[in-house]
Amino acid sequence: MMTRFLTGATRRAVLGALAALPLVASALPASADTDEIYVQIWGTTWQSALQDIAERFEDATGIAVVPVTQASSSEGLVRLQSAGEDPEIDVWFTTSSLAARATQNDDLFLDLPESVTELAPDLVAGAIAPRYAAAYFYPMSVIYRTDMVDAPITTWKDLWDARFANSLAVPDVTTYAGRSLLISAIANGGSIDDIDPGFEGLKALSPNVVMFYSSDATARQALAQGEVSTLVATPAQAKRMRDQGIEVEVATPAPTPMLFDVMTLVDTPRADAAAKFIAYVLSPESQKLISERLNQFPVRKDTPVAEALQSIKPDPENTISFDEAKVNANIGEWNERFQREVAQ
Amino acid sequence: MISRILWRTYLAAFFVFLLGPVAFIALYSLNDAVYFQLPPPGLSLRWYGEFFDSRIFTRALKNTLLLSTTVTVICLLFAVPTAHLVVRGHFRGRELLNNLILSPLIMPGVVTGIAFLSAFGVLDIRDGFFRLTVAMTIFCLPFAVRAISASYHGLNRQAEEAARNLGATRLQTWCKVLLPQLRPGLMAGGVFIFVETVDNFSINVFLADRASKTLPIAAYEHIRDFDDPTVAAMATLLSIVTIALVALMDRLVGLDRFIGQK
Amino acid sequence: MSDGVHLQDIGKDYDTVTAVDQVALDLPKGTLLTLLGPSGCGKTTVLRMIAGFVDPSRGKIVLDGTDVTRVPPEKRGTAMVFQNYALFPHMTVFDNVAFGLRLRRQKRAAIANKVKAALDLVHLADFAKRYPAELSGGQQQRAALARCLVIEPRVLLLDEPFGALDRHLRESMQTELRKLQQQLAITTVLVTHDQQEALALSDYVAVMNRGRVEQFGPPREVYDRPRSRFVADFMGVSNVLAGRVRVHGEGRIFEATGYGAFRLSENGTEGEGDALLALRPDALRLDPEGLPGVVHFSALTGAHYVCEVRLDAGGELTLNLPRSDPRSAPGSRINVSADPAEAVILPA
Amino acid sequence: MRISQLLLGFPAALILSVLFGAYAVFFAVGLLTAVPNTADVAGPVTLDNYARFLFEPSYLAILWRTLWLSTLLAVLTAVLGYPVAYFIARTPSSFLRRFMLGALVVTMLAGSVSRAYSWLVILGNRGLINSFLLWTGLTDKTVPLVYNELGVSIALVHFLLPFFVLTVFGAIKNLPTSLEESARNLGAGRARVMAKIVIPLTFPAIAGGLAIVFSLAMSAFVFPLVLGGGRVRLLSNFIYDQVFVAFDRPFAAAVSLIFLVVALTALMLLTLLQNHTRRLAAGGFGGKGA
Repeated sequence: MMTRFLTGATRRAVLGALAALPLVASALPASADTDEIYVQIWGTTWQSALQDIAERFEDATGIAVVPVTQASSSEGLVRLQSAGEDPEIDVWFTTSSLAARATQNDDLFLDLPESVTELAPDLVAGAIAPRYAAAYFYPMSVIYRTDMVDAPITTWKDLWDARFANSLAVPDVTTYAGRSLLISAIANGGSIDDIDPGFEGLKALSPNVVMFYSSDATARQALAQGEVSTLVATPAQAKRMRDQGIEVEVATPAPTPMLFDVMTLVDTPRADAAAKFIAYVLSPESQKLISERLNQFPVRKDTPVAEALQSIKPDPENTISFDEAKVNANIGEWNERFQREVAQ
Repeated sequence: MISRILWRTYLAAFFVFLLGPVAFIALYSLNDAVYFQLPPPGLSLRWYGEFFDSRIFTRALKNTLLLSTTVTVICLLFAVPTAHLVVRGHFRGRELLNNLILSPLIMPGVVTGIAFLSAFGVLDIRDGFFRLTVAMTIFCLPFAVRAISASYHGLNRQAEEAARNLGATRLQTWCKVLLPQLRPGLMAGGVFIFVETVDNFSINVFLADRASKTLPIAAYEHIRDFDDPTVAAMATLLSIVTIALVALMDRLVGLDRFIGQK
Repeated sequence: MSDGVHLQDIGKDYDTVTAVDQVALDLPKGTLLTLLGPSGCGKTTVLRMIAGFVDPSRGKIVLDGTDVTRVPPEKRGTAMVFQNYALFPHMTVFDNVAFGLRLRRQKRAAIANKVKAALDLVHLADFAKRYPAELSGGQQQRAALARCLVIEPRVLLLDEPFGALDRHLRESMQTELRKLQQQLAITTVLVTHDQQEALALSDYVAVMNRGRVEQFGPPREVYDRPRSRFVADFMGVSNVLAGRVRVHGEGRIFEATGYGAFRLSENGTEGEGDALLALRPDALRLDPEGLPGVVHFSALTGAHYVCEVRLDAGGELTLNLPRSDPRSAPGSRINVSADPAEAVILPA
Repeated sequence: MRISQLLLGFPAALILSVLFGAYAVFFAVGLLTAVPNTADVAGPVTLDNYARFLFEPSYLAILWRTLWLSTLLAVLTAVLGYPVAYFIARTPSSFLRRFMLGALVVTMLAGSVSRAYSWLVILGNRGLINSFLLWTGLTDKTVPLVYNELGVSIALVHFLLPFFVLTVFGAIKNLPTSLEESARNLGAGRARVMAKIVIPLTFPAIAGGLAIVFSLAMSAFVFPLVLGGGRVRLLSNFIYDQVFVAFDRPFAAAVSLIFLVVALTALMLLTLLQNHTRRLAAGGFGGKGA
């Protein structure tokens, strides 16, 4: 009995099925070839707004945009760097912070052509750099569930309050370019050059923190499940929560760090088409979509800000920006120190 | 009597613990909301729809099937002579060879993944599918060699002598007497390689390129980015395939007979 | 060289150990030779050398006039029944038996006929479609035999073929095998450690010890006239006494230390000096003139009692007494003498 | 014979040379330095990367933490799994045995990414466990089961159990029941038979199972990443960070080598133990070979 386990018919069926697998596989949709550009981007960002923009772009130019998703922009960068001669990515979405660092690589990145840089006067300050153009910007905000937090949050210091014991989700140092650490430094009397109070502050905050997150999705999920009541995050997250029927409020305490998510132009044979796409993202209609669908602030000065963002638009006097070069120089060390002193 | 009750309770608890997450993920995949709620607001198959509508997932599915099939075939072809050598070889260092072959089993996946990433970088090998195939073949070989060796050990060597004695050459003996008896090992090894390749994350995450992402990588990127249970639907589909494969293996070889064979 | 099996001084060394040494045997065609000996005596190695699984370190193996010493196993034309039968577990009985014929590329119809005939011969015709795991031990053994017979081998080799069978089955299988072997006149070499089996089946017996053949001859001769203490022990002689041969009157006697004197027959003994006397239990009988002693233990074995006797002189002997004889009871005083015709003198 | 062995050895030689070639390149990288903003590495050859890890107490702390947690979880897995393996091996019901083995195999083959995801929801404040605890009134506050070491450990034990049980099951199955019966017959109770007969004789398999689950726990990556809430960082995650956050592949390579040496040393100790106990166990079956 033991050995009569395959009758001829069964055997043929199994072998046939095995042989058919590659056929089935190749029958599934494959990517097309010509007039395509590849955009490496976060999946949610693509899904919320860029997908529509890309479709309009294709209608206008005939150039198809294929998304390549990245779990985080640093993972995206490593993939880009490892790909060698032809990275097969034409536009890479990343944070301005990482872009400032990565685009120093002349082999991988191109200067933006004039067709993009000439848009600078229409855009907010700092939106255009030689090698990247911001797609939108956002304040670091506090998002909280109204059913779990009774009193509104107005200052960063509120987060240290004992009423938030075991109820915060805060980005770790590698996420949002160390902004949680920098906020903590400033709220506790330090600065980017005097970072110790930042670590002291995070240590003091630690009992309130359920998770130091590195993925927006994890943080949103924790908020949705009631693991935490409050997120330190971008307004885009609030939009996604509300879309799922979860009541949240957004606060932008001062000083509010402002961040850009930017587009970089990768050195590929398709750079011309890629530059066209970057310019298209900066067009008024695209910016309007980003503001409404993604709930991030448009970089075009003339684009109206979406309804939901009106109330949280920080007063320019209350915003703060950081020297990305300093951030980049220190972030590795900050992360190790954070892991050592705060996280564990 | 009390100890008997305690013992049964323990066993039951053990299997609830074991199967809980698998069962739960199936429940989650049918949950008609982005976030899990108890009781579920309704049942739907929408996340399965999302899975098959997603270009990323269907492409990953295609990649995964192609990769698993390729790796399974290559791995078994490599494993059979290797197992023969490991079990039957007459040379010094046979035991060492066995240990070296099995060594990827104890290497942390992340280390193996980065090692291959570095090596392929030096050799300027960029093709993701090729990189995944090489890495997974090497990583899976121990499973195959182990399974086939186990079958080898269970063989009655006199049956081979009987074949020689009755007029079969070495090659004929191997094909007509040995290979058919290795089938359980080949089946089990094959199933294991297939599933391991479908499932591997920590090595493939470093080696996949844009075009060759497999399901676990797509799943990981999805859960880092999205909050919906599309991945639960994917996991449930994979579990169903796994259960079917295990059931097939049980029917063909007999699970209890195969596992733990010396 | 004539037909049959001829082993010319073959030997086998493993590293420094000599497993088989200087074995020379000539077996006429159509006869059955038993290699008999304790485990580890080299008998299986000899069998495997004939089959070609072990390369001899020395000597030549000639089968039916052909030197096959360096011929691979599949070209020797031998067929072996293995100790555990070694049936192919993934094939039916029919396929197992057909295996050798298929390798010889015989026609389908011819194969079917021959397999059927072979299965008929071993009474397995109804089991052709079964798998080995579905057969009893005796059936497996017969299937293995059929598998060998069907290819009409030059030599049939049997490695402890009855070892795994229970006693009743073993005896009937032995008879069946011997009948088949004689009917087909097939040259056969059988390995066993069971002297009963060797005696019952063989035309020739070779008793092996430590890689050497201690004695070779027809079973009766080996049984009646063991030529060494080892052979005597192995053939079931339980009384081996030390002492010396002396001329006494017209004949000779054996003076056994601690026993007394035993009369010897005229043929087979010459000279005087230290020697051993081998007496199987059947050779001893009650005799008022014999050596006195007391039965101190007895056990019924069927037809008779095996009794242990402690002689007044100190030595002990084992003898058989009829079931009906009351003197077999422990405590009985008896007198024992040996039949001179059955007393065997061995070198000291 | 020789030539055929060489031919048969070709696939193994190919595989091993690629594998160890890859490791050699990787470890050579550990002696170099990353070129900023690229994936390139450059000389001069230096041991700095090794020194940087070995002389930094907080890095070493990650190594110890990983070792300690792996040891703890391996032992816990063995304690939880062994009785189940025994039951499966000895139950008279073929259905039960096959069901349990099937459940173990299916669990073993269920993906780690999706399982981590599943635990995230099960263990959460509003997950199944906490809902149950609150409902029964066993606690009046939710118990933090996830985003901490406990959550990672629960998921890891779940991940490791099938590997251990399936490894040990074979050894118990192959142990003749007559040994246990004779011990019972000689007056030993159930527990005593377990302690004096079954466990000692299957110890080589237990050591083997421990080795497997230990090395799997040592290389845990996905579970700490997804379930740790940024608070549980094991060595694999540290290495990952060096590649993806610090973009320092040479340092990652150096740490990997150190990691590997430590893991191999630990496993070697287990193998020694296994060989030692195997001799003991083999002694128990003396004379069976004849």
